[in-house]
Amino acid sequence: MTVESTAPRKPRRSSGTKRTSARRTPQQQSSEPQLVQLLTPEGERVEHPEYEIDLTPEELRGLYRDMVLTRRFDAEATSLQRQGELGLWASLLGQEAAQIGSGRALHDDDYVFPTYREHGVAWVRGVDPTNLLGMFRGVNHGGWDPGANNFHLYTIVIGSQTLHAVGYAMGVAKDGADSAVIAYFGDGASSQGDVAESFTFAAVYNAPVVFFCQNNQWAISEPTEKQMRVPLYQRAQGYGFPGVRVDGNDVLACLAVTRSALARARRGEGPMLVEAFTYRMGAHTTSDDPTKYRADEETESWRAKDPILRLRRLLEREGHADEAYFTGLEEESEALGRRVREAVRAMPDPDRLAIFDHVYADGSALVDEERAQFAAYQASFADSADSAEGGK
Amino acid sequence: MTVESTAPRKPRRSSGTKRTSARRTPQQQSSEPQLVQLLTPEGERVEHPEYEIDLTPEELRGLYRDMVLTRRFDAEATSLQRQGELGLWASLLGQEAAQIGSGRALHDDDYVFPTYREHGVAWVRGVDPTNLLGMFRGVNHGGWDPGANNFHLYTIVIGSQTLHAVGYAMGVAKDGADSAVIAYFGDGASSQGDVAESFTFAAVYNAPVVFFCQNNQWAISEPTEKQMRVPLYQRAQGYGFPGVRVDGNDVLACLAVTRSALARARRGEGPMLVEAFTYRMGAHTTSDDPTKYRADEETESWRAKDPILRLRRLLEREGHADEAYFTGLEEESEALGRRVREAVRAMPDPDRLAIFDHVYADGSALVDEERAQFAAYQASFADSADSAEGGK
Amino acid sequence: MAVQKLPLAKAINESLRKALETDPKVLIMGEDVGKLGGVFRVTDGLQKDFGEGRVIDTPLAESGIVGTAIGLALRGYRPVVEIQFDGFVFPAYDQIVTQLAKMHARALGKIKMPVVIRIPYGGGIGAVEHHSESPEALFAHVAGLKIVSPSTSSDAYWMMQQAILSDDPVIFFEPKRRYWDKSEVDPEAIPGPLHKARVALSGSDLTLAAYGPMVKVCLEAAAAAAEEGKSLEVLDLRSISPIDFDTVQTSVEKTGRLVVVHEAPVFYGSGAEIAARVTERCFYHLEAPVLRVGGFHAPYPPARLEDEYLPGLDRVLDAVDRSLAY
Amino acid sequence: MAVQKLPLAKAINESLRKALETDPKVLIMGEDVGKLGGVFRVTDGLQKDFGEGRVIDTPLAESGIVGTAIGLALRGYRPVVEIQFDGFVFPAYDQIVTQLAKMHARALGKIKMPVVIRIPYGGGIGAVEHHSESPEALFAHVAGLKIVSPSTSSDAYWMMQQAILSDDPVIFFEPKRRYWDKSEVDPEAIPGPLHKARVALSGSDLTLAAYGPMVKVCLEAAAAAAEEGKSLEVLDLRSISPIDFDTVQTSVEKTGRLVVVHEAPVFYGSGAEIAARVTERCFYHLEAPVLRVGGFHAPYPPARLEDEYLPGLDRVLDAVDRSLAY
Ligand SMILES: Cc1ncc(C[n+]2csc(CCOP(=O)(O)OP(=O)(O)O)c2C)c(N)n1
Ligand SMILES: Cc1ncc(C[n+]2csc(CCOP(=O)(O)OP(=O)(O)O)c2C)c(N)n1
Ligand SMILES: [Mg+2]
Ligand SMILES: [Mg+2]
Repeated sequence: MTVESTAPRKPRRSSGTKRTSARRTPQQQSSEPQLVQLLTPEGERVEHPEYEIDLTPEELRGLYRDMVLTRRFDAEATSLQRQGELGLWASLLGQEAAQIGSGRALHDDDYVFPTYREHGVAWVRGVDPTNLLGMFRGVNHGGWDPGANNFHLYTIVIGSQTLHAVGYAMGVAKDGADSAVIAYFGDGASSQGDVAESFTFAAVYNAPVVFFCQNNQWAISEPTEKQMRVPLYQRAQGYGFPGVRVDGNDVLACLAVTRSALARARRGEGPMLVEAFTYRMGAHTTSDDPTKYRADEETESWRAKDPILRLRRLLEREGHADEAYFTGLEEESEALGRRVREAVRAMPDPDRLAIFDHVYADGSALVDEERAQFAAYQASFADSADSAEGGK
Repeated sequence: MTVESTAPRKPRRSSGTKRTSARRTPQQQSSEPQLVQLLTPEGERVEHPEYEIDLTPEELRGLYRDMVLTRRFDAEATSLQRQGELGLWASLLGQEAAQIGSGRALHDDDYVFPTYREHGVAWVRGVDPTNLLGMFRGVNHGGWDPGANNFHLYTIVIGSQTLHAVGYAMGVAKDGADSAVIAYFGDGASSQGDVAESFTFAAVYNAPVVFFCQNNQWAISEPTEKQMRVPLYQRAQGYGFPGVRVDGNDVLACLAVTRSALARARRGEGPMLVEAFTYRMGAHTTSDDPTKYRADEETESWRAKDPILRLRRLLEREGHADEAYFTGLEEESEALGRRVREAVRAMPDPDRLAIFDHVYADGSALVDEERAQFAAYQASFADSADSAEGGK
Repeated sequence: MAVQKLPLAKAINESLRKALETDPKVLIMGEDVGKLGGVFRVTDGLQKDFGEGRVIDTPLAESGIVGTAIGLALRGYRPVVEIQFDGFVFPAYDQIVTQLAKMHARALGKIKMPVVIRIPYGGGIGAVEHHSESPEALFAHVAGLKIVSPSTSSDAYWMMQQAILSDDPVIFFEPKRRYWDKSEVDPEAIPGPLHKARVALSGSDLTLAAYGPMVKVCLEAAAAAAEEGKSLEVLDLRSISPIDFDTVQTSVEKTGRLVVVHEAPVFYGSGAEIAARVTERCFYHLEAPVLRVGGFHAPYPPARLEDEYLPGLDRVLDAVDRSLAY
Repeated sequence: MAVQKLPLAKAINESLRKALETDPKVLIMGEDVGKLGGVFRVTDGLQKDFGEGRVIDTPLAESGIVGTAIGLALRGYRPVVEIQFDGFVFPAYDQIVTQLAKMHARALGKIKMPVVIRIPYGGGIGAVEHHSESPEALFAHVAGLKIVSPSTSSDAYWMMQQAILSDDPVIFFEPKRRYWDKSEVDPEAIPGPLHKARVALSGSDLTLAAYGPMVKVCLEAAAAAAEEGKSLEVLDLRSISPIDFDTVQTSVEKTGRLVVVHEAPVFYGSGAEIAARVTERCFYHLEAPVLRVGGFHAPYPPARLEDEYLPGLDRVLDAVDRSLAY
């Protein structure tokens, strides 16, 4: 079934350019677009003419487990930040369905280009969650091996990874390989020139790439009206490939639509844009204070569409999981939390001389010289090495 | 009347990413889109349901005169380049209708942001053609007063002026002024991130700007298939404003469509994209050799759609101009050519110390110091000042 | 506003407020500058008081922000643009160096570009990648831009006033780890010229030259050195392009020794230009080569290494010792 | 290919051809590099011989070109990217400095970025704005990039081979006004290291250091000076990041005097880094401050002024005289 958006927003006035009263007010944005949904907030399965999904109870439980564990991991990271173990955390709370659904659509040989918030995708790719925390703790800038799980490093400069994804997909096509690439980005990122250029390159080279936008309604404090006037998925068409909006809180729909888009890419039919309509339930990061800019009611209204709750309702209604299952999962969650907590606390600070590592693959006389000077400088403090402090 | 494109192109294969044979070939580009035409290549008036134009014979002759004089000026510049008077020239040959039609749609208080090829627009804005030649002769980088004719300097870095246009239009809206802005750019430019960002900003702020793309089929040696897979005008919709393709060799249609788009912007209804479907009849610039990359037949087929010829046919058919008129215009053209030739030859080289002028509006101790040093250095050659040569 | 002690961030906020009050053409633009007041709250409360037409939340696109600011300047506005962090200015680099910097010259003076680009810069706040960089040299090499960086609240306030009044584009590098440092601002003061250096501390044995976040470190180093009987002069350069070489020269002619300190990597950094030019101007006065203390030729490291990477008291004193040893 | 005299542009063409032949992972990408062979014909004939899958005409978007090249490198390709002119690299600046330069370090070495960015640079060809710039210092300040510039056909050929073989990103600045200068290329030669400077002319009174287009000017200046009995040593630095300071130091310890020459503006230019570091290394050997000859702090001027703007024979000799006068 194609339903009206589950997320009608209060209209906001566009800022900055109020016209004189003689002018007509801007045309209203076209009425809320249709979005693909296969599971309602109440946990009921619905049909869609184009997208369908047929999952075993085990697979359904698998999606549920992924979402629950991801949320648990995310909560642990948030609390580790509060405890000072992490410098920062970017929570995915509310976006579990978009990430688990799209992530579970991937084949092993597909390649993922995430932003900095795709902890759920990392999870389904098999990246050890602890690895994700290094950069937030400040011990590295990422540093996991992207090739190990076909999961690229987190990219912070908004939008730049979409071009890497397209280039990678061009390479996949050149190799004649039967895989696809997925590029994650946000509603805010859609304004970056790099994202537009990635659409152009993908279209021109017919690259096997799926652009997966998690429209979580906010780019830090800016609502989507500050980035676009019409729903983002419509942008694809103007570049010559299809776009679709999916209920981003519906893990089944996200899985079905992404699967279909990836299959299309693998068949050589080129790129596709998937806009997952979802919501950032928490702060932008632990540094952010959303009470400055958004209303509690909005957040509350989205709580009713919680992605985990609706799948739980389905599992319960269809009898795919019993109390023992949920309790067991609860325990598994807590164990994961503990494991992550312990692993983070045990994470050593990097060696000071690591500053000079990996600047170049082929080495550099300059880096060698600076490293040697710095080592000598440090050594000059002899036993009292700790007195070489910073400048704060 | 809405007609099929006057310019069916031979399909070209997208390059670089041939897929394995197991893959389906890319979907064919949707069939050639409709384009607004009001005057056929044979010089016959046709009707269009949305766009109409009613011009007096004098106005029609005015458009004709603009196009003829622009072409004459352009030819003179090309030959001045051959004679070594100019370092380079970017000819507008073939694009006269797109430029004169859109240019004549402007009000005095509208503002123009050109690329480097809008000599026809400059003409209708009243910029002295000689002024355009300074940068091609190498005596300045533009240097006319943009405010004098609301015609900004030529911009060479592809696409950047579209953002300036949107910013200017945001200012117009802020002022509550009843004017509009037009941003010219090319088919190649459409791939630049800046152009996409200008679409986003224009949409979000509902800025009174018309994006006028002269799709002349080529970006130096690259055909439009290297920039896009579907007609460009369709891109606007995905950003939330309308786009239309117009026969760029039809001065009446270009005038009518641009007028309508500007009026819309002035009414506060926001941006619009006009794609003028035209052809670069000459080389990219005098440095270019199009025989390396395109077929004569293509150029020939476009010659039949010449923008000037078709308006002449209309004038003749409808008896709006007689032989005496055409002869008089011929003489006026020659006079313009002479005047430009003489003016260019008389253009003095700038003073050497002009290097240091206008680096800053508020001055700079550094520039002052370098200027003084350079002047002293020059003076050290005493009377033999000419011996201070360059490094070639 | 009365004479008062203000955090540096608040001093900028007050300066922006004054500019918005004084000149209706002044605009604030950037990501999250509106309701949120910017991620460092530097524009806090301004949208509330001056409206969405003056304090503009922009799309997330730095090239678009600077490009439209250029257009607004052409229309007679005076945009003050915020780039959220140092590491995010690069998407706007093309608009800054090929358009903003050159427009005035391209038009033979017929166009002016009164655009201020505010960039919180530098490290020391334990941030993730791209949030701690010092890219000033990448702009200072480009003619047509003026580059400044205040180190005190008073300078932050007054230099921002002057930057907004300037008809040239000014890149205003704000030392983000000093945002919370309080010092006195006198809104009735008569400020000196924008591009003039300041003798922050008089001394006779050696000159330390710095700007922005490193001025404080240099003053601390001077205090430590004083305890060992060494008299260091500390210059707060304030302007990175142009540089007030006259003031540096005067100081170096007195002390005979110069150490330049900045957070940015030493290689091709501002210290190179200062060393080269001062050596030329003061060749016979220098008792030692100009020494440079700064970042390494390496990406800014993860937060847990930044105290090693950033020039601190000891690294400055080490250079002082090396210079004095000549 | 036999030993032969080739124009510098053709030497690069032959080098690219060899790389395409040797390694199926090598790709050429850029605007108009295909049928046209690039606006300077450096890629002439390559698409014809290697196909559209290896020699790729890209959309007109520099950030897109470099960004997709990064992705291709992640997939195991070795893209050689052409930026059409110096002044058009800036839209790609963000991808170059925040992604390309840092990816290897970000991944703790688990990713390599064998991407070459070719940029025809510098003036002297009478071009319009943005076609004559020398932006090398704007890249050299950034760790993670290697920057080179050949001055002879042989170096053009061999340095391109080495750049393509390098697992680090290399920005290859091609001295466009020397494209048509012929000199000998031996395809069987064994080249020295990519980042080593070359003594182009031995001398004893003063060292001239240059790279790319200015090497020729320095050699001419040395010839002119020789007629006046002055013996100048000319160094072709070849590498702009890193810089082979050992070779410069050796030379300056011998001559006691150094003049650095480049087209780029002097202010914050590569001459600053060289002057600063050489002064530190050779403090007691220098008879005069390191002098710099280069562009002014002004936009590159219109073509009719470029002979004034560009450092020529006389400006180099003027600096030589000033240095010798110390
Ligand atoms: C080029 C760039 N500009 C600014 C920022 C600062 N910044 C980090 S996240 C963010 C908002 C991103 O919003 P969106 O794309 O919607 O992703 P979300 O955070 O909602 O997942 C901004 C402005 C950045 N990281 N990169
Ligand atoms: C940023 C940038 N990249 C490359 C160039 C070199 N260049 C000049 S014109 C041109 C092609 C432009 O094509 P199009 O936009 O279609 O305009 P046209 O020349 O056809 O009018 C190119 C690549 C440039 N000027 N700016
Ligand atoms: Mg978002
Ligand atoms: Mg074109």
